[in-house]
This record gives sequence, C-alpha cells and structure tokens, in this order.
Amino acid sequence: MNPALWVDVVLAVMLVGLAVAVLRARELFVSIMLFVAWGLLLALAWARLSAPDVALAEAALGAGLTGALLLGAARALGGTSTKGDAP
Amino acid sequence: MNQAEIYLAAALGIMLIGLYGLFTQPHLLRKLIALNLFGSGIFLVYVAVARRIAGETPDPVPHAMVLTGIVISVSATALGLVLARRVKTLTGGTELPPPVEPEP
Amino acid sequence: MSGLLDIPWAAWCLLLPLFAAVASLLTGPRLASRLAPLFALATVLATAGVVVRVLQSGPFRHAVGGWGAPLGIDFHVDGFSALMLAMTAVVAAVITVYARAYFSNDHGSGSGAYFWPLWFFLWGGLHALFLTADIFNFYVTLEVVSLSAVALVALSGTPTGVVASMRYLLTALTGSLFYLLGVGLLYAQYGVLDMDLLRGVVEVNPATWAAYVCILLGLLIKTALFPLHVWLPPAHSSAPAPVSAALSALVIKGSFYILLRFHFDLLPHEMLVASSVLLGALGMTAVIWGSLQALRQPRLKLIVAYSTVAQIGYLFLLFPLCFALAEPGDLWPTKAWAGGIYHALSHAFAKASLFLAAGAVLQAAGGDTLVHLRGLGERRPVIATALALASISIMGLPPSGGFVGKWLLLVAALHAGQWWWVVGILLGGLLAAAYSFRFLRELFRPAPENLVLHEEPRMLGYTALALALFTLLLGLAALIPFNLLSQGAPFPPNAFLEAL
Amino acid sequence: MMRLHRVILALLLAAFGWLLARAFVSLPASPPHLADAVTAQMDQSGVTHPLTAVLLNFRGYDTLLEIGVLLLAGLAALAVSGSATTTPRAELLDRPAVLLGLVRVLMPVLVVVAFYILWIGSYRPGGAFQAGSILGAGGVLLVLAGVVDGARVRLALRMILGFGFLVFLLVSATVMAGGRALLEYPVPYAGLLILLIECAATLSIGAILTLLFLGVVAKEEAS
Repeated sequence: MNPALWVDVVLAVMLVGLAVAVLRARELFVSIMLFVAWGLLLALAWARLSAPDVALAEAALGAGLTGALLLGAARALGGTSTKGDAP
Repeated sequence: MNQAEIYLAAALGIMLIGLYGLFTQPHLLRKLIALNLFGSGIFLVYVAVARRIAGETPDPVPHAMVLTGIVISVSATALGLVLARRVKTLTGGTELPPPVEPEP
Repeated sequence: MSGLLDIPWAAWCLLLPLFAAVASLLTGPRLASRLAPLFALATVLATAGVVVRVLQSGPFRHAVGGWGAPLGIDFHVDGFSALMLAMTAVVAAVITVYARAYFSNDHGSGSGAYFWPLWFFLWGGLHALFLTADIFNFYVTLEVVSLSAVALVALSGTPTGVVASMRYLLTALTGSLFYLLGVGLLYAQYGVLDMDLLRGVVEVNPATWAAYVCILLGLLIKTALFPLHVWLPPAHSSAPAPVSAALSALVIKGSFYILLRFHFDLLPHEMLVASSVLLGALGMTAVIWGSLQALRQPRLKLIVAYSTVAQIGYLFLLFPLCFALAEPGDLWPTKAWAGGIYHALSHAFAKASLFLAAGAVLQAAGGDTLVHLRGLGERRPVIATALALASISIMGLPPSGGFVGKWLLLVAALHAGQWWWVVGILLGGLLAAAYSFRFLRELFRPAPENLVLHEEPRMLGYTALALALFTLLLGLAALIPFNLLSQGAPFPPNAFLEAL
Repeated sequence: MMRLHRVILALLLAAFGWLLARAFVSLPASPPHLADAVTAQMDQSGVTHPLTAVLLNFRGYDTLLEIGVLLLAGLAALAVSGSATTTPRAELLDRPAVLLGLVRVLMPVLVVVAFYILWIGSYRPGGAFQAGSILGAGGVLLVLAGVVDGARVRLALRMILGFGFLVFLLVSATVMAGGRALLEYPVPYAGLLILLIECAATLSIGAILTLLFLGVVAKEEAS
C-alpha cells in the first residue's frame, strides 16, 4: 500500500472512533465539543479527498456554525450537564 | 485498497453510528448531533465516490451536491435547535415524550 | 393560441409561488394576506397552462439552465405530474382563501405573521417536486417541502403542536437522509442523475438494491406508511387547520409521487416483485389499523388524521397489483395504477375539505370533540354538508372521486385473482363508514337548547364545501383526469383506454 | 425491554450495514461520471472554477432552491421563537468593552475577507456559501458583543434575509425573455449574472446565519 495512504487510514479510524466518543460522552457539553472537533477532522478528510471547497464549507458551517448553534442551544436549554443515555 | 475505499469504509461506520445514536439517544440535542453524523457519513460517500474517477481532479458534481447538502443540513439543524428550545420552554423537558396513541 | 402555449408555463408555475413567498416576507402579513389570492390565482393559471399543454401536445421537457440532462436539471412533465400539479394548485388555492379568513383576526405577532411566506414556500416546493426529473433535485425539493411543513405545524404554538413539530422534523430529516444516501449510491454506480437517462442504464446489482432499500425506506417514512406513521397523527391534528389540510392532502402525496416514479419509470421490474407484496400488506394493515384508531379518537381532527393513516394504505395496494403476478399484456396493472393515483387525487380534495371543515367547527364551537359537533347540522348547515359530502368520498361511495379510485383498485384485484385485497378494500370502506358515522351522527342531532356558537367567518364553511363538491365532480367527470393521466403513462395507450 | 429494543436495532443496523458494504464493494472501479461533461461546457459557464460552474450554472437550480431552504430556516426560526428574538437592552451594558473593541476592529476585516473569498470563487475554491458563512461569523460576533439585538434585527436584517433569494429568482425569471429556459444565462453575461447572484446571496446567507444564531441563543420573552 502506498505509504501516503496510511494518513488516510489513521484519519478514517479517528473519524469513526471520535464519532463513537461524541455519542458516548456523558456531558452534553463534552459531546458538543467532540462533535466540533470531529467536524474539523472531517474537513481534513475533505481536503485529503481533493475537495477544498467542501473542506472550507465544512469548517465554516458544519463544524463552526453548527457547533456555535449547538453550544448556544445547550446553554439556553440549561442542560449542559444533562446526563446522556450513553450507548 | 485505495483512498476512496478507505473513506467509504469510514463512511459506513459513521452512518451506522449516527443511526444507532439517533434511535437510542433521548436528548433532543444529541438526536440532532446523531442525525448530523449520519448526514456527514452520507456526504463522505459522495466525496469518496467523486475521488474514484480516473485522473487527478475529482468529479465536481458530487462536491456541489455535498455543498448543497451541508447548507441544507445546517438549516435543518438550526430549525431543530430552535424547536428544541421551544419544546423546553413549553414542556420543561429536553426529550420527546413517548409517542402514545392518544387515548379516548 | 400557439403563442400562449409557447410561454414556459412550467417555469412560471414554479416561480410564482416562490415570488409570492419572498413578497409576503417583504410586505409583512397584512399586505401579504391581501396579495395572497392574486398570487394563488396566477399560480393556478400557470398550472392550467401546463395542463393544457400536456393535453394538447403530450409530455414535454424543460431544460433548466438550457444545458439539458445529464449536465443540467430537467423538468419532465407528463400526464401524471400535470395531474399532481393541478391537484396541488387547486387545493392550495382554496386553502389560501380559507387561510385569509382563518387568520383574519391575527395579523400581529401571532401565528398568522409568518404563515404566508412559509405557506407559499410549501406550495412552491410541491410544484418543484412534481416538475423535476432529477433524482438529486428531488431531495432538495423534499427538504423545501419538509422544512416549510415543519415550521407551519409549529405555528400552532401549543405544547402539543411544538412537540409534534419537533418529532415531525426528526422523522422527515431521517427520511430525506435515507433518500439522499440512495441517490448517492445510484450516482456512484451509474454517474447520472436524470430519471430518463438512469432508466436506460440501470440494472440489477448490489448498488441498485442498496439504493432501492434506502430510497424506499426514506420515502415510506415521509409518506407515513404503517408502521412508520407514528409521527403523522399528532402533527396533522395539532397544526392550524389550513396547514393540517395541506399536510394530509398534498405533502404526503409528494413523497408518494417520487415513490411511484422510481417504481414505474426507473427500477427493473424483477426487483419489485417481492417488495410490492410487502408494500401491499403494509398498506392493508394501515387501512385496518388507521381505521380502528380513528374509531377510538375523541376529537374530529384526530379522527380525520387517523383516517389519513388509513387512506394512505389504499395507495399502496397498487404495488402488488402492478408488479406481483402480472404479465406484460395484462390490463389490470393499468387499472391499479390509475386507480391508485385517482385515489390519491380524490383523497386530496376530500381530506382537505374535512380538515378545513374541522377548523371551521373549532372556530364556531370553540372545540372539536364529538360533543362540540352536536347540533351543528342545524346551525351551520354549510359546514355540516361539507363534512358529509367529503366523508362520502372517504368511504368510497358513488358518485364521488373516492369511489372511482377504489372501484378501479377493486376491479384490478378481481381481474388479478388477488381476492384478499378485495376483502381488505371492502372492510376498509365499512370501517371508514363507521368512523365517519361517529361525527356525522353528532352533527345531525338536534341542537341543544343552550348551544352558543361563535361567529366564525362564513368563508371557512364555503371553502370546505367547495372542496367537498369537487370530490363529487371527480366522481362524475372522471374522464378528464384520466385523459390527462394517459399522457406519457407507463403503459401502452391502447391498454390504458381499454382498461377504462 | 430497553435491552431488547437495542438488540433489535443493532441487528437491523447490521443488516443495513451489510447491504451497504456489499454495494460499496461492488461499485465499478472507474465509474461513469459527469466530470467530462462539466469540462466540455466550462467555456460556456462564465466562470473558470468547475465547482462554481456546477453550483451556479449547470445545476444552479439546485442552488436556487437551497438558498430557499436556508431562507426558510431563517423564517421558521423567526416564526417559532416569535417575539423571542429580542435581547433586552439592559443586557448591552454588561458586555465587556474589550469584546466591543475587538469587534470594531475585526468586522471590517471579516467583510473584506468575505468578499475576497466570494470574488476568487469564480476561478478557485471559495464562493457565496463560504463568504456568507464568514459574514455570518461576523454577525454572530456582533450578537455576542451586543451590537446587534432583536429590535434592530426587525428593521434592518430582515430586509436583507430575502434579498439573495429574490435576486436569484429575478435573474432566473428575466433570462427567460427571448425564449431562453428558466435560469439559462445568455453566455456573454453568465459570469456577471453569477457574480450578481453570489453577491446578493452572500449578504443574505450572512444575515440568515446571524438570525439563526440569534434565534437559538436569544433570551425568550416572558410572554
């Protein structure tokens, strides 16, 4: 296998692992933070797949704005410490 | 194994994780996060597929579809969050009550 | 005349409601409410242009952007899509008139303030859905329709309404995403997005199978076929009346339309045999289950909402009749196809009428439990007549459009020798009569001495009655819709005419 | 009972995953695609960046509806939270002056960057949505700094909400004069029209994203 592909393998594994972590996080706040990090990782994946436009949009909208919205909503719901029913 | 296949495998995992979360997480915000994971997994399928074609530059059409999809899913998520706030204000809860068939 | 036909009516019947949406936003609710009938009328006229064009010169395409498939997105209008457009335009126009009266006391910050832009977005989204021939564009139109529908449900502002709206959003999004995944798989395999081009290259293979499962699942969630219907009754019963009417009459038909397109215009026949039997069985269960639930509901709007669950079931009977056990040359698939679509059409008018009438009852009597209905037949004969006439179509009695649709399905089932569907259709009709009788009986009881009614705008009753009369018209003048439907039908034209 | 549900769910998902995996494995190694069709028509598109050509021209109709969806979400946020999108004036006084100062410096930079991203979108990565999200980020900062509040939203921002969609609609309708199809730009003007649409869309996208943020975070009125 092309050694450059190991970068992709690591990225792919991290994406899947972090996705599990997002849903397993007990604290809603932690979950959201992990989700934002996951979005940034995904933007890296887009860049690796030669999709710079998608990477830009993902970083700005997918991770950035959605993250801000989620945080805002979590604060407004007053439930940042709501215990999640982790799988 | 090539690059597209690696990400297709990841996409499969992400979609299933998102779906599992969607049906098991009771908190509305977590449901929306899970839905976003599912959606991003689908976008990953599109972009990986665009990478499969011969040559250096990928197919721009799936990229355009993913951009459209991202904007739509941000819109939908935002609407979901506004609704979730409203649900909290009106019912005091952050989860959907179980779907009971209304009793006579 | 040919000059008139050259106007791109298809483009206008999409643009007008979208312009109306922005205009309503910019002008504010008061002026928007005044302008709404004008926009509605213009949209109906543009849609009539589309219908006339299809009747005169057959199906046509309109290459949006001028590129043409596969690079661009095409509209493809045949008899089926023209019929759905006409259905949407007429029902939505009547609902527009109704909504003006319904929200007439509410121009301020209440739910009426944002109704108009959202409403025209919903209308435009539906037109876009029925026009397009591009499978990704279907996804975008589905989202326009879903998001505007969700927001409209939330307009009720009640806890029940907002919870219903939230559940609706989550369900609708899940459905759209499954559909989107299916589209991705098809593109991955075939590299085109246009329905007609896909039909030329599609074959039975694992990717097509996976795509079919995803698309089927996504659209069944959105069409609310049993057991995926749980979101529907709360959403449809808690929304403001004009919204309930549009959801039950039109929105459900959008995803059903795409489902039919995929089954009849795209996927290979041999993939559909097994799934069509499953769809038929689920449809039959929906008829029984929805009707039984409707029998237990305490409120008119809930009865009508569960009736929708049941009536959706009938639509799915056309699948086994068309794909299981049918050989090329058989006539009954044509009948089943036309019957199913005709049922969808007449259900739109009847169900919209019922919900509009229920809204009128709510405003007049201050509630819609069965007790509130008592004596309305005497005091509000227009509303009561609308309820009665629309129920006739729901029960499938002649001379209504509901009768024509069910009759065609019944005849198809008899010809096909699949008698079990016949039993189901008849049983469903009886159950529909039973749950309709529950509110009709109350309506035509003598009014209690102390009955005090509010003065609701009379337009509410008249519009409901207009739609109910339309269902009778669909029963009496069925040839016009069938003539339209035969344009570009997925059956040989001679089979189509012979079948009728 | 809960356990049983999860087992069933896991089994269903496993079946679904198997179905998808089988499909992925069987996909053609060099599949048919539309990239060549895009390349072939690039010189007619009015731009030189293929993605922008697809988004704003070849499949511009998708994008028209997509901007509609975004506007719809903004409207829905307004409708659902209703009068809730007003931050009480008094709150402005609590904002740290540092943040306000930072915003004053940062805002012009953000606007310039946004329009730079928009401009370059015609020949390399960038475009209305990315530019609009940067404007939106600026809007979010304004909200956080208390410069933008609900009352002003009502007057100024809401006019901008529908602007992008309206311009896009007007362009798609007016080009039909002369017998062209919906959204069929005359080739010599394609680049200009795309830029016009993108400028209007950028403003609206920024406004809508700000509004969505406001709708999610703003304090609800007691009513």
